[in-house]
Amino acid sequence: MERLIIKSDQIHTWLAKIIETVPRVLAPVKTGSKAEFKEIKDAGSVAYDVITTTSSVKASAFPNTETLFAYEKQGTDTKIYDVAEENFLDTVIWRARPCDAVGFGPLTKIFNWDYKDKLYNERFSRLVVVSFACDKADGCCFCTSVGGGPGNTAGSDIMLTKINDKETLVEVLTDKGQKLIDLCKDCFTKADDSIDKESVLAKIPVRFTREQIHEKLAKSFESPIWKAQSERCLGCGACAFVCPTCACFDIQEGAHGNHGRRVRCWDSCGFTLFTQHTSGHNPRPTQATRWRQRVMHKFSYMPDRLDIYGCTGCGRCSRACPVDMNIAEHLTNIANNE
Amino acid sequence: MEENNNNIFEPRIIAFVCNWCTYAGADLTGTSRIKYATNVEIVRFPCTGRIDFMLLLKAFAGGADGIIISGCHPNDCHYTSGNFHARRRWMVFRDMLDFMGIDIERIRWSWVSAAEGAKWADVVNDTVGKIREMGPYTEYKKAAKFLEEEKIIHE
Amino acid sequence: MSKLSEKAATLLSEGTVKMIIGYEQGTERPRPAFCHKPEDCERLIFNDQCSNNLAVYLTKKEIIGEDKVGVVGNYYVIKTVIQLNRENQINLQNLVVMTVDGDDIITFGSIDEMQQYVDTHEPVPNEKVLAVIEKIDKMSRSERWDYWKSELSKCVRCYACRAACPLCYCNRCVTEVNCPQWIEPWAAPLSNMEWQINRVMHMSGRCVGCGECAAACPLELPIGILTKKMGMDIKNTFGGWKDGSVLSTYNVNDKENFIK
Amino acid sequence: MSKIGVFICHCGENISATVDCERVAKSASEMEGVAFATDYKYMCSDPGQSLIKNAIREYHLDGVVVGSCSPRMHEPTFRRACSEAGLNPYLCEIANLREHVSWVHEKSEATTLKAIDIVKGVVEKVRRNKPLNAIEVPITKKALVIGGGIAGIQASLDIANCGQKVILIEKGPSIGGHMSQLSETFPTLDCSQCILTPRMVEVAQHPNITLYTYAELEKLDGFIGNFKATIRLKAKSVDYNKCTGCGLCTTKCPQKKIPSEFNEGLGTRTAIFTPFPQAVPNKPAIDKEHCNYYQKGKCKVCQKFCPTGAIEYDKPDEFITEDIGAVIVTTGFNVLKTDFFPEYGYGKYKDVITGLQFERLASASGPTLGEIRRPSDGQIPKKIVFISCCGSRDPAKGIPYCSKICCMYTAKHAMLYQHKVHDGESTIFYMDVRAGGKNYEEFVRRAVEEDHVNYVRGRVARVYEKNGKLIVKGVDTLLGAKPVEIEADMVVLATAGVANKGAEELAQKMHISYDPYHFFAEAHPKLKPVETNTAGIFLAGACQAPKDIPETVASASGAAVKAVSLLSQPTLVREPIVAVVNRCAPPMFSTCVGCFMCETICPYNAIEHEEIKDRRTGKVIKTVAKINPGLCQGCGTCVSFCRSKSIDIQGYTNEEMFAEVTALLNK
Repeated sequence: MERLIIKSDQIHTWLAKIIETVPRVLAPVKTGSKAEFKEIKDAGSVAYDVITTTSSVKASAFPNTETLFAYEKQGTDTKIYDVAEENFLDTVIWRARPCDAVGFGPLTKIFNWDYKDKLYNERFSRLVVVSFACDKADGCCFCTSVGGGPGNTAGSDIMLTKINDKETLVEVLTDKGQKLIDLCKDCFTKADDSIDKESVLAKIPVRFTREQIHEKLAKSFESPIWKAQSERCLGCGACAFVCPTCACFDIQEGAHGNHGRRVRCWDSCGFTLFTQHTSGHNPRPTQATRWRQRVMHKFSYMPDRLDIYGCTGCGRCSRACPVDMNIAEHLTNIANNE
Repeated sequence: MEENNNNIFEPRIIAFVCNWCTYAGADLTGTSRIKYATNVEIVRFPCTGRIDFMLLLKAFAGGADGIIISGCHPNDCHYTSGNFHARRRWMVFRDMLDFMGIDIERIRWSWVSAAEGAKWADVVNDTVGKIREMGPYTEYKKAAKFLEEEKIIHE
Repeated sequence: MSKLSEKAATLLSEGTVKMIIGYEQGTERPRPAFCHKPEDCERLIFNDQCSNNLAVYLTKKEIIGEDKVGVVGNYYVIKTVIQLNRENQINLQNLVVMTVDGDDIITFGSIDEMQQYVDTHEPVPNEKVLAVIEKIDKMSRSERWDYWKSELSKCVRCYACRAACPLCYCNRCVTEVNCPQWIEPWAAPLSNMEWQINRVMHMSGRCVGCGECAAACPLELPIGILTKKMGMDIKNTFGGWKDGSVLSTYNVNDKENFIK
Repeated sequence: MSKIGVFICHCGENISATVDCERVAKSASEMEGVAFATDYKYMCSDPGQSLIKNAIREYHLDGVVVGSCSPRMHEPTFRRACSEAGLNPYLCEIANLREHVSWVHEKSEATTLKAIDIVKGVVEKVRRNKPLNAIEVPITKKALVIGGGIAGIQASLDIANCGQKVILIEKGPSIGGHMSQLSETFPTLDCSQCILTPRMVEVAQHPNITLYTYAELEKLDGFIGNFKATIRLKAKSVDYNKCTGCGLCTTKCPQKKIPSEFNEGLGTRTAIFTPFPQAVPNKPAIDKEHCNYYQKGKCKVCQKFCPTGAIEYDKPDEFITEDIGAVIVTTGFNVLKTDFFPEYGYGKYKDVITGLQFERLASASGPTLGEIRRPSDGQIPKKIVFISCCGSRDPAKGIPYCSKICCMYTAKHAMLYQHKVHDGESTIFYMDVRAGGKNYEEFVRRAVEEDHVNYVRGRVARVYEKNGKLIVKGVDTLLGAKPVEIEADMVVLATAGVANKGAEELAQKMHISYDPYHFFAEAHPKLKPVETNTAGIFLAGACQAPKDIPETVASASGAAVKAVSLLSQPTLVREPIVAVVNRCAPPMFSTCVGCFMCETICPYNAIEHEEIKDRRTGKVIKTVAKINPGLCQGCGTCVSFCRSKSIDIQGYTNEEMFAEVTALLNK
């Protein structure tokens, strides 16, 4: 791992070079009062002043809607067309947050649990994540409570930390990251060992620990807390759709006469229909049980089965929720629940 | 079949008609041997009230360049009020489509009675002519074929 | 303890209702609150920021159960209760509907009283929404198409708009019907538009105009514009509507200049 | 995987002349789910139907598509054939390749491609069709006949004589209709009243017939076998239970100069009146518009003189509702008045009269007791001109059709005139003489040859008055358009037969269709001449189009048989094209949320509330909509209105229609 310094005004030059070289660069772009990751063609269009985007960057490896294969019926035969992964674009994710980058960890584990998901892996292998450490946080941020932090480098290929107005620390974390540095070698100088990244990072209090939650959940399945917390939950899929680690999907058929496509699209455990059986039975019949599933999945089932927690503390679900289901608040309550 | 040998655009038009008036009217066009353009294919419904607005959108999505909706004249509905309810539905629907930039000029609304065989031929020819002038409804078809836009499939 | 909290606590302690649905302070703005015990009521607040349409909970059996509940809602909650009652979705016997007007807590004794309140307390229209509608109206048709196609292409189909709408109470939404698949269930420009067209058509004449669909959208898509515009069109075309749905009624003299 | 059979009919050459039927069949055989496809010259013929039946058995078909003429033509034929081969008839559908393709397009590639597309659409629909079973509903064994003219009388008697109950309503004070006004009838010259009045009396006395005069249909709800008729009994101001029909009141009434409708304005009547001596019922009613009491508040002479105290003023109209199984509409027609004709003096010349007025002059019971006298001065006209086709066959007048009866009655009028005025001279201006009918042509020849009626082929341009004579100016086209001018004493116009005033409203009340001239429309001009498009409602007589008496009576008997054949069935078997609210597994039971906004949509009040209860506790879990299949007529408006798609309509389901529409467009 190499520590470099880039002059703040050189960042633009470097990014411009990246845009010129890499087929696709995704970065936060302003949309109204918020921001979203979008493909940029101009280094000037990046929204640096937002804490996070509304949606996570997971769609770059796990699109909202993606074709699994196409088919065409020809008489009694059916011809199958597979997805041509070689057409997937090499992509730089610019100005991800540490909580975005770390989200690819759980996602990758989910998609390689037993079946190795080729499409996800192919897309993911083409990603280079350039994160920016956080100097600001809002009331929804709680990365420090789930093992992350504003300067956490896990999952990033490069991490930038603005040390002062003039200088930015560049931590080159992987070979992929190094290749981006090589595009514009002149922009970088060696960083002094004395530069203290921690001092410029946002201060985010630790409210609980993942282990605490994990432990509490083991005996909370029948707790009334689920009903109490979920009463206001409307059962929409906003939290799951903006989440960097939610990976539930539905498989659908786009059939048009003799041809069609099989499609994978996002789904949410918050929807009533998610577990509805054809028989009419629904094993998670109420929003309370669905809310419990969401928390249990991220803080109990995933660590047990995949050895990783399903939450990065980005707080996106809290921001997106129409009725302010603040997950940090709820988790704190769970941690303190007797 | 979007273009014939003479490179004239041949629009595809779906007609949604009620069984009692316009379908019978179109039958009369046939029995009267009045000729009209081949571009329109008729789907029979019991009543204009039965025509789901989503079917119109599905027709466009499926590649229709134009749509004809026709039923009984006011007060002539076989079921008394199906056409009145349909008319209201279309009023709201048209406003909404127009606001969203969907081309309502491509939808022809008409009342054709069982006695108006000649009118049916006129409605068809007139609509075909108009849609031919407007050209294919490319933008809608393109939006419908969102998945196919991605060139990620190999054989 | 505020007057509101006191009133709510009294209703609970006297056993008049088993639950009070109101507002409490949330992370950044007020959010729905559910009080089961008198002491819960201390949290209750009521101010201009209280925008959630609490009527959305009144059709959820798992929330309101079989018992009598109280709701302290804003103008739109009252308006929605009237509409829900028209649509046979609530049992007024099991409902205490309240609002706060200045220092007073108003308890409605009947639908008529609610109607009277609604008729006399109409909030000022949202200028921003009107301005966007005006802007879109001035566009050419293809500009409008491009605008909506680009806006609605962002939709991820989380259905927060549907979930937040108190009148989207269907057990099964049209988007969940798959025989036939009226609307493709994955996020795509056209199916997103079709979903919104369906939403608007289904709301026509019923929408109370609370704007919660738009407020709920995590992506801030201008979907509230669609329902608002529909409401305006209906008012222009039919001169307002009293009995709930314009689409389940008709007038022999409805204008039909578009039918040739 | 479905096994659909596709059968493409050439219809002789009607389809195959422009559509390549063989190719359509070949394309169909390649469509998904099609197990068998063929083409044949006449699919509706016996061998054609056998072909279908055999294919159903041989290929175990589970659906049939016939590409042929319109389903309105042979759908029942082919469905029956399928049924005979053991296939549910509703799994058979028609692709309309004749009326919608071959007859409207030239022979071309596009025409054949369109035929293939239409077949594909229907195949996709049939693949999703479900077997349906006919619905049985009870029948109210009672017919309603509207209109008490000869058609209504004949229909009522025929039904009543079959042992079924009849309610006959007549808007005027007596039954009898136009026939009771006629003098003598062609071609036999027997007295109209003599043959009619016994029938009128029979109606009044028949135990199976309930007669309401002065009564109109207010509302008709329900459907075949189960109508509910609301009848307005207009106040007669006379209590018929007390009135003996002595007629004293009519002699005492001070209002004596009211133009008599029965006499077509050529005579007068009183305000309390019986329209004519043989009226049935032979009891008077008060015409409020002319009654002194009703107009000025005093008089009450009739009440004073009435020996039984039957006069009852200020009684409001009454409404009764009757359950009805079948309806026969026999509301008749009218003739244009002379004022419709500016060229003949806008009705201002008193001696220019209509044929119907001439009937009254020629009638022994008429104002002149059968003597032909001019309305103006009572003189016997020595020269009389009859003008046929007044209005009729004149698109410029808005009446392009032939009124059918005028040629015959004009010949009759001229004959009657010649028989009564031996030194008279009669001339008939005609366009063509249409005397099709038994003994009709002979009758006209008799007028010419035996009674020396002068027939002039040509139209009359003008009639005007000069020195007390009516100058009739016309041309004789058989003499090379030679101008003809006749100084006549009287002119009789054979004015066009037109629909009754208010026919349109009545049709709308009953939901039956009418033609551009407001005559009621039959379901099929040849094969269903007495049926309407609304099941259970039949037509007879001149409310359909002008008809003569034999034709009217024949159609009345025809309609009566239709009604009786309906009423004599134990139950009615109906097409199962009805809406259905879905049911699904608990805990949802139905996707219907019970908003009941569909209730106001339904024109037939077919949507009911159904409480779904817990089986053990009996507690209501959910209230959902339910369609009464007896009331539902299958319009499907509720289906496309329902937001959650919880209602569907059998035979036109969402899945079927969706598949058909998308299949037309899909490759």
